[in-house]
Amino acid sequence: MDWLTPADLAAIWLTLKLAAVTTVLLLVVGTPLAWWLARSRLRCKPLIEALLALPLVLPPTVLGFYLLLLLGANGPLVSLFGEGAQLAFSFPGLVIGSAIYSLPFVVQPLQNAFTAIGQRPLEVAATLRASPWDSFWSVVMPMARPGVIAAAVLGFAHTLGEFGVVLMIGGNIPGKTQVLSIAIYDRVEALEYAQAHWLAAGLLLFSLLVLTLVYAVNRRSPLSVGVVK
Amino acid sequence: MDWLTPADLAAIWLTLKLAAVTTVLLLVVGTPLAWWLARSRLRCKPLIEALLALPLVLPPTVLGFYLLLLLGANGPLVSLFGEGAQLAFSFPGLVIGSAIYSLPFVVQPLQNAFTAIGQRPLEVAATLRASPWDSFWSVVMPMARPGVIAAAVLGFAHTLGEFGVVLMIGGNIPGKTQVLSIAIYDRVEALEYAQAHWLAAGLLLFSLLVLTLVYAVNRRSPLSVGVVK
Amino acid sequence: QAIDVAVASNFMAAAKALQADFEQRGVHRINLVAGSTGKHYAQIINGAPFDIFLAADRRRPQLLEQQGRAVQGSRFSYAIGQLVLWSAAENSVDDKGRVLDVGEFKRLAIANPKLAPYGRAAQQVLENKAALQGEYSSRLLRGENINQAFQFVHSGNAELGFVALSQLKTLAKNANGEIPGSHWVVPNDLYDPIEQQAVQLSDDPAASAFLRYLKSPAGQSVIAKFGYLLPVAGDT
Amino acid sequence: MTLDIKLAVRKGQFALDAEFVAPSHGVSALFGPSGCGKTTLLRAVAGLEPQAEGHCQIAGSHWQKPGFCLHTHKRLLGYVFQEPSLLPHLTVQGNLEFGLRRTSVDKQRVRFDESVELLGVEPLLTRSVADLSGGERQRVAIARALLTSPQLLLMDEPLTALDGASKREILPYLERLPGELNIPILYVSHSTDEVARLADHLLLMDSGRIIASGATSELLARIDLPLARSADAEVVIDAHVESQDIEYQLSQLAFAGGQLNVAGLLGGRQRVRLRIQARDVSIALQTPQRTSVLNCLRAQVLALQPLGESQVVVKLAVGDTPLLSHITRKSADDLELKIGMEVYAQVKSVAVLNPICHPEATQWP
Amino acid sequence: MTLDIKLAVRKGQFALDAEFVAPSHGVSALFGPSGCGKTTLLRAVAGLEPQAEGHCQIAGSHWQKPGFCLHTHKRLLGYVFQEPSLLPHLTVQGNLEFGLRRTSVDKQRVRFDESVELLGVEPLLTRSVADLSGGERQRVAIARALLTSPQLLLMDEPLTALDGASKREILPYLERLPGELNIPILYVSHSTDEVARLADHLLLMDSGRIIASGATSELLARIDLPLARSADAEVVIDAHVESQDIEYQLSQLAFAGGQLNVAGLLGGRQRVRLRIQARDVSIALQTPQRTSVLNCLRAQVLALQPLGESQVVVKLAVGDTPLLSHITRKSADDLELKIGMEVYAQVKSVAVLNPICHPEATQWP
Ligand SMILES: Nc1ncnc2c1ncn2[C@@H]1O[C@H](COP(=O)(O)OP(=O)(O)OP(=O)(O)O)[C@@H](O)[C@H]1O
Ligand SMILES: Nc1ncnc2c1ncn2[C@@H]1O[C@H](COP(=O)(O)OP(=O)(O)OP(=O)(O)O)[C@@H](O)[C@H]1O
Ligand SMILES: [Mg+2]
Ligand SMILES: [Mg+2]
Repeated sequence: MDWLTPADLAAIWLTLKLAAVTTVLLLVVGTPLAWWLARSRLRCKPLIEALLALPLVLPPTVLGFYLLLLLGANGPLVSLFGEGAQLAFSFPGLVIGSAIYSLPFVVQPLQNAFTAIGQRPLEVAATLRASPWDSFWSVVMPMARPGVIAAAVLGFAHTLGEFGVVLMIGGNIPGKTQVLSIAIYDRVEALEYAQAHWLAAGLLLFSLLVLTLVYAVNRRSPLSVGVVK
Repeated sequence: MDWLTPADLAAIWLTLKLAAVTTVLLLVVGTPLAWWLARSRLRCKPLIEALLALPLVLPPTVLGFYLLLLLGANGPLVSLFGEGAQLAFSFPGLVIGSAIYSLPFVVQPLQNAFTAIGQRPLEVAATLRASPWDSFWSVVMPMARPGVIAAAVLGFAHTLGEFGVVLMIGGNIPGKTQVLSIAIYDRVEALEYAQAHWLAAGLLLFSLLVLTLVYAVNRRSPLSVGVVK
Repeated sequence: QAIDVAVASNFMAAAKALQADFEQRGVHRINLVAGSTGKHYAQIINGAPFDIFLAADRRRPQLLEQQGRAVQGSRFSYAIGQLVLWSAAENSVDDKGRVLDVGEFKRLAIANPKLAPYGRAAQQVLENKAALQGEYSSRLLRGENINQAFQFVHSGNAELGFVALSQLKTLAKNANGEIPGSHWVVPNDLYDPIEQQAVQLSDDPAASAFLRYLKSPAGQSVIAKFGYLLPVAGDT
Repeated sequence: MTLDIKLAVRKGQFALDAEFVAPSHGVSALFGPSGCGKTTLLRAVAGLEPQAEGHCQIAGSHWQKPGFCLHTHKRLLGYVFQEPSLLPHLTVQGNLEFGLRRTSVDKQRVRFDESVELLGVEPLLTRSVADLSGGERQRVAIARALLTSPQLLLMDEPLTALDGASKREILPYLERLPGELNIPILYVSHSTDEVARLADHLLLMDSGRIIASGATSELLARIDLPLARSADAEVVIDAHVESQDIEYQLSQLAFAGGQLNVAGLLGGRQRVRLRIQARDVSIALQTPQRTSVLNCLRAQVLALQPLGESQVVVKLAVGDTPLLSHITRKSADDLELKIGMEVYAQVKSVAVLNPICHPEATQWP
Repeated sequence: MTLDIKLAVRKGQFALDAEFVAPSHGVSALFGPSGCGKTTLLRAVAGLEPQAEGHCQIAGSHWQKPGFCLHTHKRLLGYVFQEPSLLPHLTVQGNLEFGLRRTSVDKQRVRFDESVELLGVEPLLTRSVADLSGGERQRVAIARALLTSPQLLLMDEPLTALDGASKREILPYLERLPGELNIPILYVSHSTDEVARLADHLLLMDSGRIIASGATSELLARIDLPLARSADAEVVIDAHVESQDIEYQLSQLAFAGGQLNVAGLLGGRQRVRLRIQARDVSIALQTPQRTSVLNCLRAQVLALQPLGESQVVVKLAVGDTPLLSHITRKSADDLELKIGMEVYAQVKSVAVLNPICHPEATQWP
């Protein structure tokens, strides 16, 4: 296939890596955040929840533009911490950008899942000697599994597909910051429709496979005999 | 403010209309879909769930491109139903595009909320003479409220911010299909940064206000004495 | 009733000036629709209600004409873009472009060569500096279009960038009344001309009127003010 | 007019296969060990087990027959679930009104105020159901089911979380219900006390099947069934008030076969139900003198059966009325009890189960 | 070494303000009407009411004192919630092992196999908790709490959903527990039967306060408290086995003040607890002849109090041991009962509450 150029392959690899790393990062950051939101009784909670949804409201390219100003060579980070802190045009920069943009899609399902669990299972776990940390892993997370799956899927898929932010703070450097979505987009813009179709079809098929698998596994009986510890 | 041109005002109005109509449409379409997904025991359910997440995977512009092929002058709809069926470059077209792109964000929280309710409240409602339809409105929806709110917020915010799809099938025609996000984007592109900043700040502030309100209202005691009927 | 003019993003600033001038002269009103040329092309094919297409290249208008989507014989070049190597810093770019040979920069912004004519032109310039070719590719920031390439340089994220002269013209002048930073207007023989063509899409009289205005000396002088070269008359 | 039910349903390893006919008025108690299928049966009757097969005919109207199955919300039933299942998004009042509003006014036969007061949920009306105590929840669930004025009431251990006093308040109300509403109640209970008090009809269940079905008084006295052999063995006797002793506040009751004295003044000629526990009946060969035991009845030994190592179940007949007595084997031997022998049954304690007068019931607990 | 507890917490309108000292071994029963705060008290002791103030000292170790509050998971307790709260994402076995795995091996003093078998949850181990019947859930919850080998066991009406037979199997096991593990149990129950059988110490609650606290035998016999006036009034007596009658399978028991015969052979000199219900005690002025009543004790009338219109509560002393009798006012007058009078207490039924022998307990229900 003459259209799967080395640059395309690099883009595919980078995309998968970006989506995976972003999803993991989002789960790592989003989980405690969602947990805190689910349990907090602070009066300013609605404000924080609203703030978290804000990245959605800006067009990705515009958001990317502001992130570029923030993370770029003249940004406050660089002036504070020096050259090394310039995250734009690097993989970490891409991850941060994607993560900020997809954060709400991860936090919301998690928060709702955590809220739905209620107090009782945690109380039960505490009477069975499980520390809060322990309960979180052995009770909260397993019980919130549908929410965790939804969060991961939305975060992953959204990172696969979105490129406005990535383009802006990544600079579309082939092999370094060019992701698959931009590659497909370029094909469409360049009127190379056949190649765009192939790439898009490939991406869709792959995603369909992965997502179907995830959902199918998720569906399996949620019971486990053993208990993490 | 010389930067709030009539075209900007038209864009703001169109954006709000689009976001509102899309959100309503998504809730109307997404709710039965999510309900069906939450209750169905079909073996192919994971596949359908994966299919629903697919719009996310494609870059919005590319998705918009395919929608353009579908809804445009040469699309199957036009060949089937004639000129009148060309939805591209019209408000209904925008709505369809935005809706397809944001569908997963609406269906997922709803589905999880519905699943979390379980069977018992419905059984209880049935023994209290509530038909399935009645129970759905008087039991399921109130109990799923956090999920419904999350769905609406994600759908609304995402429609406000996303423009790839809208740009492609709408055509960015000022006063007709130009939405605010594109207007901001154009400002950034045209190096009119000050105006872009103002518009973006306005959008953010407005969204912050609306979202904070929604979350604050949602937080109020979920109890109601009366019952819908 | 205003007519809709699809304008390549890079030409928007000039288009706005043209619009103001045009509307002031006559009764017709026009609506500018900014966008990338590839997108506009796809939209026109699929029924977008544009009356005029001001493209960033000659290929897309040509295609439209071949496909019968354009008014036959309406196609013409309205401007020729000039490529500039620009840095936001003073004394960074010399007036011979030797900075490229030395290669002492971390990032160079260009528009995507596949999509944007300015990008392709920049690519050609770089290919002429064949010695540095391999090294460059990992230092190239590629904006989706020339505007993004400009943003990379303007925000200081790229030391250098190939941008359009028309963009520099819109910048606020520095204290000396000159273009801020340092730049090198790339000689025309280093790249194929960036010929921007227009084509009429509907037979709305206002469309014909605007295209006539575009070809008129009045229109041409506005275009020239924005740093474009003017096409040789009759060249299509 | 009866409840004619035959329902089968499989749930994993467990198979329910229940068939019985019960009267279409009064309380039919469902009695059986944990896990025998009582809840499953109730759910199947309510139409909550979609897999259930068979038929279910309630007082002439078919709820289910092969090829036809009425949806639960069209079955005019009230269901008190085993775990009080209040709707968490509504207040107590919202829960109570949920069913009430869906019952057309002309069919409402249970008064809101009355049932709310009787079940003691009045002070809770504006409360969130999440804050209620276990007993409070159970009372709200009962009131909610009653307020739909059902044609059949299904109650799955509705009184377990209640203290003695609450039970003694609510039981008489439940007792009156089937009469007033003229509806049958299917009542699951582990308490022989509740069964004896409420049930006209008894359904014994084991391993998913109905192993015996019949009038409560009959089944209680059958010594081939486990009931008579349990520690709580008892008989119930229907009687009527014959006369009263106002000074000592006693009533003389007549039943088929004799007379009994009970504490308290009961209305003249009123029909009452009495419960006599097997352990409260002792046997003597001659009329005892000077004892606080008020009741001493001539009886005939109908059957004797050993109970464990050291005890004997004696079935007596006082006229036509059967009586059970658990005595030690030593006593049985001392008295040389034999079938057909004439003896005196000394009855230490008679419980009047009717709603109007509960001599045993004091305020608390 | 005691449980020394004083805890106050407000929940909306309700205020708990409970203070008591209970022995740090054996069962302390918490008894009171629905909504009086029993569950809230248990939760506060478990550290599940973060607002609770006061102190809570369990057998010498401080769980809570002003300015200090141990987190629940560090309090070595077992809690059986009022609504069996199994973890829905685990199987039965997963639930049982949840606490077990978090208890260090050297502290495990309850054998998995034994408790699983005794509570009859063995066949359920691989099942999902959602499919369990009400009684099955309750049994799993009890087993789960026991398997953490706690230092204090909190049980909130743990046996309500169980049938008589299951109860009679589980109760003896629970009875033995405090002795074997040497731990105290705080046990909420509405059943006087359970209380009498299990509780060494009784805590009476009303409206958020402890209104009386003391040894069960003492509190049961106090006729100023509501217990003695309830229909289930009873006393418990500690006794030991004196001799046996092998032919008739009887045991003679000695207690402070006399002797009683009970059915069944009890081990020699074994200590047993007996329950005598007030309604099973009748009063005679002379030794009765030829009756199946085995036990007839010399007693003195300690107090008389009317109970409703027609009954009288009589408190008797058999030696040092108090006994209650509910008799009709007529009998009291006939016998001319007066305080200080010598009478015979005829005891129709004595329940031996100890685990080893339950003459009353038959297999089912
Ligand atoms: N989905 C299922 N899979 C396997 N077994 C099940 C399932 N659902 C119920 N059972 C079993 O069916 C039996 C009957 O359950 P049911 O709830 O009807 O009992 P019950 O008589 O109400 O008992 P209890 O008095 O304890 O409430 C139980 O042993 C239960 O474990
Ligand atoms: N958040 C709250 N707001 C107001 N009242 C509350 C709240 N939580 C509990 N209560 C009330 O506190 C009282 C004590 O509740 P608790 O659960 O301790 O009762 P209980 O003695 O266990 O009763 P039961 O025997 O019915 O289980 C109840 O009347 C209950 O309604
Ligand atoms: Mg049950
Ligand atoms: Mg309670």
